[in-house]
Amino acid sequence: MGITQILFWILAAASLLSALMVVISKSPVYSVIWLIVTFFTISAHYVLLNAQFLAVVNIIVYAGAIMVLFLFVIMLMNLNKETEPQKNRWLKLIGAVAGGCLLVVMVAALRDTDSRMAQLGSGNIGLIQNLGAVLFKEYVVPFEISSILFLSAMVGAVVIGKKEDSKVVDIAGDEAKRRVAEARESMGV
Amino acid sequence: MKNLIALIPLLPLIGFLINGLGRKHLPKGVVGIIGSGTVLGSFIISLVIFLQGNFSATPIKYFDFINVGSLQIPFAFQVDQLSTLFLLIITGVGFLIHVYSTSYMHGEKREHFGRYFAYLNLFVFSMLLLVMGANYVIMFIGWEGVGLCSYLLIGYWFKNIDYTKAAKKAFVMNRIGDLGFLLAVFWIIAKIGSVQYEDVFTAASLDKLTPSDITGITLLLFLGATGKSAQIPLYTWLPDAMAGPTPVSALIHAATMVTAGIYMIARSNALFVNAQVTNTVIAIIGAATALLAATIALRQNDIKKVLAYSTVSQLGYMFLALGCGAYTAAVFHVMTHAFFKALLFLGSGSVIHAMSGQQDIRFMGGLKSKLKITYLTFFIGCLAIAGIPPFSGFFSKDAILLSAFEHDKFLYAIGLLTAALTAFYMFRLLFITFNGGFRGTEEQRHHVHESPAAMTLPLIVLAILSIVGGFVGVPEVFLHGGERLGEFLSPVIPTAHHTISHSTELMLMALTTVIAIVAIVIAWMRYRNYKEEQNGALGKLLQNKWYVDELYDSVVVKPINKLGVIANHYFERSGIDYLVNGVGRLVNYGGRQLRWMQSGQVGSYVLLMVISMVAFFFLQFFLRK
Amino acid sequence: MDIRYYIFLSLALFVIGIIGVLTRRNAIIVFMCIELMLNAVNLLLVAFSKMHHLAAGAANPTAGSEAQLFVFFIMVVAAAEVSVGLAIIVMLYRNTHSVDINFLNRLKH
Amino acid sequence: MNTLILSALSGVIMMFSGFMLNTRTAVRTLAHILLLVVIAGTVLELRGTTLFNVDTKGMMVFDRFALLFTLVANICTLAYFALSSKDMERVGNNYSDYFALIFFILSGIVLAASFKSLLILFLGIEIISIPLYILAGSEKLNLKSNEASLKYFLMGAFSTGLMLMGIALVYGAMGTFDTTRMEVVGATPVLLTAGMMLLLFSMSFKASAAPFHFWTPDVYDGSPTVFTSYMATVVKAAFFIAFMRLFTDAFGGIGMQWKLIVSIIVAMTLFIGNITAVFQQSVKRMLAYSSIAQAGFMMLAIYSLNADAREGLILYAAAYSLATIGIFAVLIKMKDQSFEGFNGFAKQYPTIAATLVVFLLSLAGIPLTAGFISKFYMLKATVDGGSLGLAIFAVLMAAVSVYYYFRLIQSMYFKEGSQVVAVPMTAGFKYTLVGLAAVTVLLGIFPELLTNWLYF
Amino acid sequence: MIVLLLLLLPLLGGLVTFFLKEAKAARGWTLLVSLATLAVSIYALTTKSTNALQFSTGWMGSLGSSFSLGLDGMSGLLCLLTAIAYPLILIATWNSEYRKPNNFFGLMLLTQAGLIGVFTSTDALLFYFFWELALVPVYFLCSGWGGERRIPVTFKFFIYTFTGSVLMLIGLLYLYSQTPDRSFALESFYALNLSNDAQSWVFWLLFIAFAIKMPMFPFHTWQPDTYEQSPTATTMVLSGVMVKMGVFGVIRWVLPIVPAASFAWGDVAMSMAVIGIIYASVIAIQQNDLKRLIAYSSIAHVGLMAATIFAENKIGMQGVMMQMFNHGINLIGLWIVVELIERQFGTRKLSELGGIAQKAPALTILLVIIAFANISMPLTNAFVGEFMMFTGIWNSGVTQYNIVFTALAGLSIILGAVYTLNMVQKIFFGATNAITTNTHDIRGNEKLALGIIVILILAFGIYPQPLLNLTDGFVDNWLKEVSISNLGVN
Repeated sequence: MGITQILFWILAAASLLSALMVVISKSPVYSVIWLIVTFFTISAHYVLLNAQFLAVVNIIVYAGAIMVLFLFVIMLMNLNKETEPQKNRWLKLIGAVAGGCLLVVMVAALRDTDSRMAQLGSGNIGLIQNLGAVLFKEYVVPFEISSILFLSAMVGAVVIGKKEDSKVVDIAGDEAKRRVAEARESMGV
Repeated sequence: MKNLIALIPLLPLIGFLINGLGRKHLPKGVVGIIGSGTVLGSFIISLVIFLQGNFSATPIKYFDFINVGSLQIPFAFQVDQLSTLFLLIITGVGFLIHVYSTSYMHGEKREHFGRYFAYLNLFVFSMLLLVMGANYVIMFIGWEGVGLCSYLLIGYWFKNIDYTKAAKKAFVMNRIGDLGFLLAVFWIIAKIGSVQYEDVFTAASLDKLTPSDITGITLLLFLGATGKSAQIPLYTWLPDAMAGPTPVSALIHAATMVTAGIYMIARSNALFVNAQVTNTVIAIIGAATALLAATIALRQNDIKKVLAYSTVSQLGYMFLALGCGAYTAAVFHVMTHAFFKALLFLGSGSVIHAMSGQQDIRFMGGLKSKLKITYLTFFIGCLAIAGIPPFSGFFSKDAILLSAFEHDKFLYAIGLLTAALTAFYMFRLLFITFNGGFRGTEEQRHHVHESPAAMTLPLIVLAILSIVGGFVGVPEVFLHGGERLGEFLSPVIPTAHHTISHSTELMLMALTTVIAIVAIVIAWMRYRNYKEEQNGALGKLLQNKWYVDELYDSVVVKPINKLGVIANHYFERSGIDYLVNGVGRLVNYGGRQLRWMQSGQVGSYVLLMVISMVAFFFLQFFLRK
Repeated sequence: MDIRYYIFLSLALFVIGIIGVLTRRNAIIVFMCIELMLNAVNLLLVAFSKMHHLAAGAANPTAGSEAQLFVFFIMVVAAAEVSVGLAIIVMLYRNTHSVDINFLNRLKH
Repeated sequence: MNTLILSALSGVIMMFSGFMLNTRTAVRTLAHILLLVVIAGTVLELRGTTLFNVDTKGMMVFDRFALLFTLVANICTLAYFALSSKDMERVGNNYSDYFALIFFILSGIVLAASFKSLLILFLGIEIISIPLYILAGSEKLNLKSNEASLKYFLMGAFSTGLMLMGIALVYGAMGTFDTTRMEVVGATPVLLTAGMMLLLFSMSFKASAAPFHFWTPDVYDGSPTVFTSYMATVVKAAFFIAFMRLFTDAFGGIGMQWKLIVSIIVAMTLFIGNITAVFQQSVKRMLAYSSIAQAGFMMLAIYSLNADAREGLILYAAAYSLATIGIFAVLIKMKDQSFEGFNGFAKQYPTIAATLVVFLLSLAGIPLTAGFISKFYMLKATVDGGSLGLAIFAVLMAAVSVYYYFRLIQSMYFKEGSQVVAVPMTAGFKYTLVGLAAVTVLLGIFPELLTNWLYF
Repeated sequence: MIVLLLLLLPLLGGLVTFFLKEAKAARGWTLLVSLATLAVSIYALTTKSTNALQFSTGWMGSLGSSFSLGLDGMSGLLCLLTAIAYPLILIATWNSEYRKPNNFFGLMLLTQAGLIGVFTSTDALLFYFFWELALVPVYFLCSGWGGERRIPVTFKFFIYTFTGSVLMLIGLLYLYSQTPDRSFALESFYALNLSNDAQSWVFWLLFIAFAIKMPMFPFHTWQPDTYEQSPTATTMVLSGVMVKMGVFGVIRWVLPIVPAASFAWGDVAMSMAVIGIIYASVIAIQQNDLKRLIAYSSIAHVGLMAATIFAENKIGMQGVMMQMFNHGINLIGLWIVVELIERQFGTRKLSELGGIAQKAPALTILLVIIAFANISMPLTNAFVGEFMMFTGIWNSGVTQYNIVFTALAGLSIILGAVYTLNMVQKIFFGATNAITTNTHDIRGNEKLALGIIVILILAFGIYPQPLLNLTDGFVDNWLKEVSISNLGVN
């Protein structure tokens, strides 16, 4: 067993542990932190697999941008306390068992996969320059297409996030407001 | 000739159409003339055929009625000796009764009068079809046709719901028999492939039919006959049928229609000759019916009911004869019976007419002096039916008893007993009605009068026929080379040869006559001066007709109704329909129950998805191999 | 490294994500668990990429790179999704002051 | 390619039109014009003229099937615009953005219809889904809309996760994302099977096939009705086209592996969709369940995967979308959206009621409507595939579907309603509906008008 | 081309009717169209040119279907029935007022087009189209213009029938998938030689659809309710003509296509039919509602036809042909009377009627004739058919229970008499009551319609041969298709 193997096992254990902690942690903030830890371990896996570009992007985009956004929202909502009401214990158990079954079944099924090797440490396809070349030669169309995705997400964020203009009051809006009031009442909020 | 023969049934049909369509517009006189005249025309044509001896054993085909593949059923007539005899009886007696009716029904409204004659004509048409048809299908057309007319005429006074019920009963019971007839016809078609008499009878003699075929076919045909001719077990409709106008009872329910069964069996003698089982059954049922009806007639007080049961009893006689193989005797009795029973019915009609509709003999009495002609003719009728020589009934009844004696002594004994009872109840009727003091209301007493000529003339003619009618069949023992009727019919019905010596024959005749006279004397003693009778247990039983109607009601009618109620209510509504609707309800219920899955909770949705994924994976990787 | 270990690791991470979705009620955490599932996929894809690269050998020097690009696209999409998703959660929070998904049961049956 | 680029550009233009144009009518007119341009582009491409020369490196294929479906989707969108675009005004303020999102969805539909690489499939489905999450929640002050949006988003993201895992496993087995290069020699690798199944589940989710359909009724019910209309029709059809393309190209060869499971899914979908729809009181929710039921029928095409199924699916997409868009368009105008709300409708709006009858008959699969002929294609494909039992089950469920479709007819025609039941409808609206009904009948009598385009 | 004309006349005529807002115009136009259809159908039966009786043109070619119509003996007879029925119905209901008459008459004509299409189409898909086309307008007719419980009842009827027909669709599709030339043409189906198992499947798939339509025990429960609730004009079409669709379907689309299964399941089908005959008759006796009574009587009659079909012999089949036509005529007659009674007295309960004969002799006479025709009195049209059918069952070579079946089915002769006479008695005889005391007799148009029916009843009762000749050739060919020697090795 070489150093890489040992590193793999350690990282695997770390990522599983931190992932579990995401699920288990009572406080949303802790969950976020543990998720960031998980991302870091996964980035480490990337490094181990010599996929440096992805390792970097993962940290920058995921751990850096996305998770901070999450954290930001949680803070904004003041959800850092253990405000989450507990779900029915049985339902939780059933959920966990069901998930466990899925894992067992899939692992049992995929156990028969051919034992093939993944190249660790070496191989240079994961380097920025090589990936970039492929991206802009072969994958330029999907790259452009993803811009549509971003455009729509952008529009979406505007549509959803923009506060409803109170000047434009139409029947449907009044109706909606009334319904919101009713809903709040009914939910006891 | 062909066209002339076609005219026989067509004339009454034309009469039917004219009277039926013009019933509102034609005056009663015209209706009567058309009604009677058409039948008279038919009678004359029949007479011409009879006198010319122009009989045709082969069918006269008019057109194809049904012609499908190998099965050919032509619309054809066959006017042979047997048919001609019946033609004469039907048209002759029919004409007389038409004439009688013109007077009897005179009180009816114009349109109903027309309707009545239309029905009568239609009946004659159907009856003629029945006897003239050259195959079983044409016979069946007439067979059902007379049933229809019987239905219409019994229910003629349709305002009275009981009358229409009686009509319905008559029709339905006839239909039970008709089903037997039809099944027999199907059987014949299946085995022989034809319904033409000549084909069927030839095939019967050529042994194309197995004994079981013949037994089955003849039994089914006999079932048909029991319906039409009011034999056990289907006789109960006939007494109820007296709801119709009296001339109708005379024509249909005494003289003609009810003898259709005898005609049919006599016509099919070639089949019946070889069916021993059936013949035994026929003889037994005939004898039983004769006795049963006679016992019931002993204690009936409705003048027409007595005559009705008497008819049933006499028909039983005829079947006894048929069962004993004495077809000629049966036909002979049909003829004489037609004369004297029509006479008796018309006579009773005259009495009822005189008594303003009163039918209960307990409220009559002493009419002898006021209704002379009626009394006299009625008396002749009674003598004829009682079998007093030399009236017509004597000869025909004697022929039957003779063949019964030949055939089976026990049946003969029953026949003899019935003869005694017949004489007794007929004279009971006569004495109660015509002798003693008048027991009706004062109003009736003033009203009582002899009927008009249109009614008495037929009575007189029939009385004469009742007297002399028997001479066509005087047995050989009295007249050498006798049995002219048998000879006449021999092309159709092979002549039977008696095995009994002349001396025994004479002894039997004497015995019959003596018994009848004794019965009459007893009746004279008991009913000369009628007083209210005390009914014993047996008397009550008889008065209530052995409770057969009640028995049928509880054994057949009620169970079928009950079955219908159960089928309708439980099986149909709560069973099949419930199941069908149940599918709908199940869908609805399922729709409601399935909603639990749609709990609105994202968690449970995902959970269900994950569980199904596990299940699918499990199925994919571990179950299906 | 045997690819099966990567498969098992990824599946484990993936299922942990699923269990999180199943057991948590906070919409944001549920969403995070989904992100965890995506990361499990990413890891697996990278492992497969290296496996196929190894298998292709010198014949195809860029073999396997498409999987790494796929991971890149997954990250792109995830980012877009997060922006929309968080916007939705915030909108809901504005209306109900809660991010509990169990409150989301006005629509059922 | 024309459609993809034109619709994406149109989306961008619509994004900015909000600033440029003052009136909503102008926005709407612009949207219609742009859509017509898109349609023109599609038709041109179908006739062989490509305006943009883009090398997709084999990641997309614009064959007749893809193009024809794109055209159908565009035309259905046009019908949708014509009937319902005015009603979007009532949803919220971002009128022009809604159009932009719909144009983005259209470009996603193009991707979903013409992908050859799993990457494009993934992108296409996301490009369709993300605007839908937004549209579902566009009625911001309505809690139902919020809820629908979040539910849709969470579950959609979850299924995206499943799909990605599936893609990863498939990639692990085959070493490529190209759907046309997945021939299996010898035994099927378990990785491929597992990946295929995960893809099957996630596609079933998108197409709302049971038991992955749970989001459908809630989301369709909660979303603003105008957008439900689009979601339930064109979008769903697009998912099916993608579904079909994926399974034809990538997994057609390993049919033995998934036929059983797909048949179970078909049966469950038909059963749950139809049975649950029976009990609904709200027409909108009934239509949501009916869309699940119809999905069951469309799944039959996935099950059969033959020429009939391809023709049939296109027809089905057209028939189902046209009819449902028509019904939704009227539903939006109703004051009370339950069945009772339609009482006496036929008396007040005889023409519109008649067109609704045509649509409902089409959905129920009564002959002489496009709905029948498309169901017929599906059944034909299934029976040809030898699955008599599945076909029998399907038609029995179709018989159940008559129950709830005809309830609406009963309400409209045979029950008495007291007051005015709907907001006023314009003559143009009426004639558009009549036109749609005419197309429905025309396709029902001459389906080859559409299907022949696949071949010439 | 004649056959196309026959179909197009009511179809286009019906579509035009929707736009005739004026009640009189719609009614008159409908009568005109239906008379024209009658004329064409009579011409079609008398023409010698066989070319005119066939029509085929491409349609849905890629599906293996074509627009093929053909008129042979049976379809000719049934088209004639349809064509005769419509003018009769229109004349008889001339005075009935309908809400939105244009829609009513338009739907009626569309139904007629559907019926003619069903009878004439020689392509399975086309057949199915018309099958549904005949059903959908009836749904609207019954739901729109029917009685109190019309909505649920019609709904049940529709779903029931629709379920049957979709099963039939699957059967047809399966047959199609087995044809070598991938065709829905009737000849291709006839040429099929399926395995016994496949035949059994197809048999039941198709047979159930037709059994529901007939309706046959135990699939009949929709029928009494529907007849009861439908507007009478529609009921006339339903019972007079539309039930023949089921019988027709079995004859044309079941037995010749799956002869082996029909032979194997014949006994079962016949048993169902015979049970149905007795069952329906017994229930009919219990009915107090005139419409329900006639409905059950119709079930019994149709059951006999169904049983006879499976007897598979010439005389029986000819009887079925006769009876299909005559039963239609008779039932229309009965319904006309029902309509008259209901319109005049506002009730159909037998217990509330009575004594009408005194006030309405013409009506009474006509009904009595029709009633007796209904119980197959000789010299009425029904006798010939029933006689031949019974003979056919008894002579059947394909079942060993022929005698039992005949005898049991024969019970309907008795039971039929019971309920029919009950009906006649309770409506017409006895004393008048409060409801019937102001009875007036029938009017001219009703007399005309009933008179025509009575004339037809008697004419075909006395001289049925023209009808028999019409279908003779068809029956011969049919027997060749279904004969067991034709089964080949399976």
